[in-house]
Amino acid sequence: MTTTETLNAGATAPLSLSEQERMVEAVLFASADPLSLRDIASRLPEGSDVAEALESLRARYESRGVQLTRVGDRWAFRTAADLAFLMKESTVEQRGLSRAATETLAIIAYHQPVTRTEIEEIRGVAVSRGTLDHLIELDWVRVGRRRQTPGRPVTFVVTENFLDHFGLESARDLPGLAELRAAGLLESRPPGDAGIPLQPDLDDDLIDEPSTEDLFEDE
Amino acid sequence: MTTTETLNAGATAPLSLSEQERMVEAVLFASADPLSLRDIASRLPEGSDVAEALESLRARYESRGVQLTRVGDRWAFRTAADLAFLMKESTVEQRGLSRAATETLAIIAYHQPVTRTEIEEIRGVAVSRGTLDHLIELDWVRVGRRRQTPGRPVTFVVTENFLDHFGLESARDLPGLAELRAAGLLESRPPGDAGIPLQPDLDDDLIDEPSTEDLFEDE
Amino acid sequence: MTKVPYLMPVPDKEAMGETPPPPVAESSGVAERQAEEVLVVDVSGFEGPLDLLLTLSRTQKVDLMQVSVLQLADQYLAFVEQARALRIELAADYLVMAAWLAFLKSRLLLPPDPETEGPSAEDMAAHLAFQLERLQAMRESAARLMARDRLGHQRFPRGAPETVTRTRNVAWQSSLIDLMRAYARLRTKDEFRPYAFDRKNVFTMEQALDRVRGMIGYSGDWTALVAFLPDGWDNDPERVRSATAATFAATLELAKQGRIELRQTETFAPITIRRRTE
Repeated sequence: MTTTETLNAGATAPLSLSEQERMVEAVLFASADPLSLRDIASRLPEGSDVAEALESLRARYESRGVQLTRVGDRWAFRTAADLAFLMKESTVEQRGLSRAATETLAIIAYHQPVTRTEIEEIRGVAVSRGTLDHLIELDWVRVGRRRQTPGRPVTFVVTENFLDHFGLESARDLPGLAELRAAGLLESRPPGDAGIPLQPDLDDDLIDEPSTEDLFEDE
Repeated sequence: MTTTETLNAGATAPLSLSEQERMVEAVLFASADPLSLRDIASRLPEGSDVAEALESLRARYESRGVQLTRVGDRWAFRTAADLAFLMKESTVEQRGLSRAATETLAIIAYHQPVTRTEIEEIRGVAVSRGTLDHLIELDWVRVGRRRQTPGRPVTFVVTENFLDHFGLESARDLPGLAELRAAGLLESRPPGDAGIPLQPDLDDDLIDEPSTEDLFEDE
Repeated sequence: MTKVPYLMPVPDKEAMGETPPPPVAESSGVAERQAEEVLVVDVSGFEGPLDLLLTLSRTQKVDLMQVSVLQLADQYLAFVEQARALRIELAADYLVMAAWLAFLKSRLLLPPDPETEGPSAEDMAAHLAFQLERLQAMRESAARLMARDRLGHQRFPRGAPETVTRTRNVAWQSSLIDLMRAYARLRTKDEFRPYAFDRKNVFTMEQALDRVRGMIGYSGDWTALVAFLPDGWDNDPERVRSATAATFAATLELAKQGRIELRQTETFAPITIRRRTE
């Protein structure tokens, strides 16, 4: 493949190959896009052998941190493949769960297996799809068995990974309400009536099917 | 100048200098803006000697089409100036600076840190707000420390971007700086002269405080 | 009107100090008018009195160090005169400079007065020369600066910088205590709901009224009040209490309306009711 736009022949003195190489190097470096032989030749003085300069330049950069690479029929400098990791800056950011996610997770942990409707009744607000997805993505929650009630809703249960992360042997190890209170987490005075179960247990209204049998089914 | 963030010593196997050089090369090639030693070191494996790698890299590119240039405390690859004629297509058409702007820029560069009043004294005319704004917008000039004189006027200094634009390693490399200083032209008055301010509004205190000591104080 | 060369157009170019003022055209009516027009432009073209002085000093064709300040003062004052004659409005700082130069000139011409305080006329002249030289030096420096190999003009940065991809790995954190707190919050939240009476075991008076009204039509005879209690409200003491109270209140209301009669034979005896007959 030979080059050189024949705009006007032989006006300039022939350039040394190394000088041509420098020129190709500069042109490619400064270009925003990969350049074809023709593009480069149109910038260089007449009589330049761009193909040869490119070959020599490619060899020069062979084992360097950047390499002269061919992209289709165009040429560009690119970071050496083995150094690609330098172009990535990975940071680990510690981020807390949103309140919605924490509450949903707590409900699932304490009441599992629990349907979405039940979660919503306990929280008093709708559970967004994103919240559950997020917990599932974190592998802290997974879909359990379907509830044998009309509509056969899916239930949610916590995972092994959840137990791992929270340092629990089983979901039964979750402290009960009495312990929460003892720990000062329930700061308000104890509710007067029997409305609050100490151990995961659901209101009659919430569960048509008594849930005790399948509590912690997965252990 | 020593380098390497001493975050945590010797966790990784020491890299060969040539490998470090490749990495610095890749990192600098990838960036359009000059990077500081610290920037580079933060991307490289621990224990790398960035300063040495830079020196070796600079020598390697000495006569190439692109060159490793120093800009203040930062480093960048730039095309060799002698190849400018190849780059016509890349040239950004920049609106010419006004005479007031170029003069003001020169005064700031050569007299920095310099107050507005001092600039006005040298030019014998008020500096319009727009002129300084324009230079600041170009990121060639920035506000420096306040002068510890009555009124605590702000001073102006040139930026690293200025150095990069004009191809200067540091403000010390300004053309003709030594001669100007030797001729006493960077002082606010001729040696031993009691001088008369041309600007009627000039504060004596400002002039009495010779600005020579803090020339280029920021280096 | 005398023509002075420095009233001619002054090039306002970056190449300062390189172009001498063009030669004066021979005066004719037209040329004079043109010169006058040009003068207007020129005055605004000067970057202040110091710039004007610098331009004037070039006509002396000497090194700035050797410039004759006296001569310069004359040139400047002539310029100002000329401008006045042409009714050109000069900015105040030009006039201040003119006054100062007139003063300097008189000091330079008179023998030094030993009584005078402050700098000598020679010092003042030297300082003016210094200021001119310094301005000239800055102009040259500016020109040299602009003639350097500038980025984007002669030197170029990498045209296709590779962006550093920042991958941000988020490690989601939650602790057992967070979980417990959240659950505790949920479980105690009921206590803070707006107060509402728990009506589970309450039989309201409205319900009782409806019931008694409905039933009374069928019983013309004295009937015990407890017979009016609804089904399912006669076992649980709490419910019995509520239903009895409500039903009693309902009968009182109906009695008041004159629709029924109540009777109790003795204290704590069962209350019986019957429909009132007109």
